[in-house]
Amino acid sequence: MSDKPRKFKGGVHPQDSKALSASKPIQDAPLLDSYKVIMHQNIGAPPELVVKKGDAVKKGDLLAKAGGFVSVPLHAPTSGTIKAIDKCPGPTGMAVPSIEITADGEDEWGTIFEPLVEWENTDPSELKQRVWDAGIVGMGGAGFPSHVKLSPPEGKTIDTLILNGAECEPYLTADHRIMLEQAEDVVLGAAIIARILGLKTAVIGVEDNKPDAIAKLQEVAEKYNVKVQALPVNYPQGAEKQLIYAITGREVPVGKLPMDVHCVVQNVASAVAIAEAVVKGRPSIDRITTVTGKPVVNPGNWRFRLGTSIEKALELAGGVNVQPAKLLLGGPMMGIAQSSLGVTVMKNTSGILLIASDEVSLYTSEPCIRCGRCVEVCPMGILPATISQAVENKRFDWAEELNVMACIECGSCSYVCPSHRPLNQHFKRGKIEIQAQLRKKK
Amino acid sequence: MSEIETPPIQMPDPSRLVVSNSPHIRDTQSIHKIMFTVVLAMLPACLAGIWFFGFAALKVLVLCTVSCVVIEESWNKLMKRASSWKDGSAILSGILLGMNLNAGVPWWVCILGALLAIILGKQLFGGLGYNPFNPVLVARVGLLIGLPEIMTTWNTPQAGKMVVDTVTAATPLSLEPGVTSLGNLLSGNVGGCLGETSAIALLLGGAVLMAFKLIKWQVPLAFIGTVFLITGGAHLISPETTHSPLFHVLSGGLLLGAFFMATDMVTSPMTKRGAWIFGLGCGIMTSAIRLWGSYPEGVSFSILFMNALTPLIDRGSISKPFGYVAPLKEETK
Amino acid sequence: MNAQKINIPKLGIFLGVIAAIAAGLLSFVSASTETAIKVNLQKKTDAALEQVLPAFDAVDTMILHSEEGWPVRFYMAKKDGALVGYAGEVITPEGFSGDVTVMVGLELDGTIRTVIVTANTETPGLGTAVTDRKVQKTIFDLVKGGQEASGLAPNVYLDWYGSKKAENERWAIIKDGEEINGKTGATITSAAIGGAVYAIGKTCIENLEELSKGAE
Amino acid sequence: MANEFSKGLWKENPVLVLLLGMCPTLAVTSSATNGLGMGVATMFVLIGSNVVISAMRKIVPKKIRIPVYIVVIATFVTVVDLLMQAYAPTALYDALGIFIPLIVVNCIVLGRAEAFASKNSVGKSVLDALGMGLGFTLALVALGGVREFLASGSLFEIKLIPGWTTDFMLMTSAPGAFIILGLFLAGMNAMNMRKAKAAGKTYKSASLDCSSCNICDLGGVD
Repeated sequence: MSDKPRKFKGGVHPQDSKALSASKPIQDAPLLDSYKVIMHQNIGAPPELVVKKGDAVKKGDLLAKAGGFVSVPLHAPTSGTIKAIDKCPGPTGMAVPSIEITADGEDEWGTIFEPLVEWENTDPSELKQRVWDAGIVGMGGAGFPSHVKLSPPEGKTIDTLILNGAECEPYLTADHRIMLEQAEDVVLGAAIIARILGLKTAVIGVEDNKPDAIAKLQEVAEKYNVKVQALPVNYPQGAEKQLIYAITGREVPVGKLPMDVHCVVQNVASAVAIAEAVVKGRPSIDRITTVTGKPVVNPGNWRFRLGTSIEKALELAGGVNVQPAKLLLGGPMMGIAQSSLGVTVMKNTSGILLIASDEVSLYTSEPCIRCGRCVEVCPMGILPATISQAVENKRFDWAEELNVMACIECGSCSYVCPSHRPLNQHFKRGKIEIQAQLRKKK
Repeated sequence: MSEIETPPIQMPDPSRLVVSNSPHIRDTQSIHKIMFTVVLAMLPACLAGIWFFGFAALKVLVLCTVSCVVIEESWNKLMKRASSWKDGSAILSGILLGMNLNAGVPWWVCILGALLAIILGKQLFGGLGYNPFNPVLVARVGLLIGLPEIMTTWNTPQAGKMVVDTVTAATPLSLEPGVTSLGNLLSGNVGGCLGETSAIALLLGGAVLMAFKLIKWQVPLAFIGTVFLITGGAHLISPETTHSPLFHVLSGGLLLGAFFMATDMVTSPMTKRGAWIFGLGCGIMTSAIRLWGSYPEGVSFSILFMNALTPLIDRGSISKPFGYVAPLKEETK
Repeated sequence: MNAQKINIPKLGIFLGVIAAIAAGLLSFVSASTETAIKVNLQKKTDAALEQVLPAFDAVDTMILHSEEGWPVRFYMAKKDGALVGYAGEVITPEGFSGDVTVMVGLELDGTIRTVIVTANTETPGLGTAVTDRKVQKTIFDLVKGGQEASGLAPNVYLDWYGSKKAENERWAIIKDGEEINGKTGATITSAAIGGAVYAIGKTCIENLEELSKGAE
Repeated sequence: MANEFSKGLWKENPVLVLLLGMCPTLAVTSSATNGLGMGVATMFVLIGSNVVISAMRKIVPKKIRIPVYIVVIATFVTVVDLLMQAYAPTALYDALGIFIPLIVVNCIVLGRAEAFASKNSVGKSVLDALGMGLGFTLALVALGGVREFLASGSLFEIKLIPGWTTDFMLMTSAPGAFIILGLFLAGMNAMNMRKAKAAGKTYKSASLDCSSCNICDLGGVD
């Protein structure tokens, strides 16, 4: 492990626009009348419902239990009654099952977990169980259950723990504020995860456009033998594979997971959630989310309970000045465009972003002029232009041969394309088709 | 109960939200920006051509550009396609075509060249981005084969005298070694196509292109370097019968070809490694034609030849994707 | 393949018979057309000679060698027993794409009368502009009718040699002057013809005596 | 019977559809006159070889039919060459003479011998040869005419545009042959596509993969 981070190949430098909300401290969002908690908030199996309509619940009570190993339980964001179990708009545009809770205004904790203050002497397996019980998932965007990452299968050894504080997506500042305001919790979370994995140390990777966060983390890091690594600003620095390469110099083989190169990557927000779950016994019922964008009157960072609708979140931010062109969950590079204000905050909602019509890409696609800019910026070293043409011509065999499966969908190629070609969309389609063909073969 | 009326909070209208795939922001680069920057980079060489060959050069440049645009638009109308001249590629082709002609060509040669470039070189293959060969070079070679007499008669440069008598001159490459001074080659005071005479102006344009990262610097470097080395070797062996390598680099269309035509995005490889191979191939072909061929100039032919190999080069020069490494040693059981 | 037995000798014999019939037919046709073809070829040569020589009724031939060692076939033309002129024909290998056959008509003192190219494989439109004597008819000529131009069609590049004598100095190729014998873009063809004409003229002057004697 | 004759003119045109005899097609069509000469000479040989091969079709063993055809065709071409040299008017032989030896390598002759004459009666074979020969001639004259006109503004060596002085030699040289032939084939395909589309069928060219080209909307790519 070298002190200087390696520079991964490719990458782009979009305008980061973080100044809109970077200086806004995290505020607690006030209690709302009702919350619509989306059931399925993690990658993997959906959880199984344990409450029914009309039940009274306390804050932190179990709403649904894990539906398998790759699944996490879901807890009530506040105390109240289950008003309905029906559907609400999901982030992908389709209606998804949700639990609607009418808050009683008491916001009273129910039976919470026993705080494991003596975590340094607690058995790692118990700590891991706590992470699972608390329903913690990767809060950077993917929503992958954290306890799964902390359970390397037999034969796989882990020697490096990396906390992802790169936050390379433009606009988003939630992780930045967390590292600044809850630096102790971040480092504590890192230490707890390190203990679960049987490691002595951990690395926190932070892009060096957040010097205040780096300084703050370094102040407290020594206590738990955690290292803070400044990383050059280069999108997608926060992509798991690129982050591992920058810090350890190891390349995650195509189609493999970080644990194949003995690494575990956790988001800083997840680390905080883990620290709170272990030390305070608090389940994952809220998260820090950035509400930002040029049309937003008063951008900032809030702690929203799960189930807070985008509409309510935007009200806190003072609404909009002008009609935005796009509403995104997540950052501008990889976020998902929304068409409804009824979508609610989930465990992996890192940002609610409104994009003005002058900065949004509503271009029509022109023919590829083979300029090679996409090849230059692709962090995975594949040929986006050629793959896109292969997909356009329905030559999925060719696309596969050209390693479309290695694509991490970071969007760098689409970002730089002077012909405004929908490259990323083509890759997604190509991957889906190839997987469908594979399934057919089986 | 607050007395102060707070203005109602304005919310976005969900029905007017656009839903599309990520990424949601784009770089500001676009095709027409690229094309117009290249046009800008060609200006010094064009001005040098006008300075040495007078209004005749200006006439050729304007005529070529106008015909290219008109032909492109007429074709679009004919084939019921969307208008495409605004992307700048036709304008670029027109100016580049003009730079590839001698200032004294008849007016109809410009139009014929534009036809060859736009229709035969580009649109018949499906338009911008689909053409396997550089359209301007298709036109130049077509004219060279079709009208050898007109295309190999050069005007004598008369610096600053804007109305130039048509006195024909030889391109320095076909003269005996040592006749033309290197200083004249640098400034452009030699016979030849109106855009290829001034080495300094071409280098300036090339520098602009490289500064804006619009061309891969590997192509001109490999191209010019290879020509320099091979002709240098030949000059060492037989100094009386061959030109010096510096002369080879500065004369003829080498700089024009290396900076503006071999680097054409559509017809050159996308990868850096491919760019090296491409430049090397162009250099070898050019040197071979100049030293042993029956044409004094080989730049156009060599670039066209390498254009044909571009798909192959692209295929062969794909680098290993990220993560395509042998697994760590502990894992191999 | 194995299912049916191939009778190789039978097939061989069949093919042999076919080949024999073909060979027989060919030799028969060849023999019976030989004289006619010869006559035709002679007619061709005569036609070419008529173009470069004054009226004649008999012709003798003689082969001399030029300085380059090329064989030059000389025709000594006579009218009513008196020598009226010579014609020399040479094949030069220096053409742009192969051999060019040049025929030159000469006065009795070796002055060049007329130059024609009887066979060439030069580039159409480029090299052939130097070699061919061809009148381009236009659609207007057809509409107007009018009389066919008689005599040899002019060609500036070939006519340049008329009434010149092959002196000790070879002719240089001149382009873009008042007089031209070379075409831009077809320099090699022009030079080949110049060389051939010179070779014939020079050989003729050097061997005038022998030529006049040979015609006896 | 009529079909035997007419198919060669358009539906199975040897040059534009069957793509037979490309070598003479590309090499000699520098002018309409040359195209006509080559076409007529080929038709002549084609008729003769078709008749002979059709007459022999029952006695030639299958295994050696190709060598036999080649011997027959070569003999026939040589005989025609010699006879023309001896007895045809000088002007005609001057015009056609250089093409006749080329016919031996013209695969139309062997192609029709194998594909048609060896399976059909003499009468049908003559019609086939006439149709194919005429189709070949028409295609060659068209190609040669277009090339000649684009090169020098003339047709059959008669200047149609009087002011045209500089020949555009690209068209008379080999690249021009390929370009114009390519355009002819493209035009042929486009016409067939249009016909197929009008009939409500999707046009599928046997060997072409249209999906990577967007020049027309007829390739059936969505």
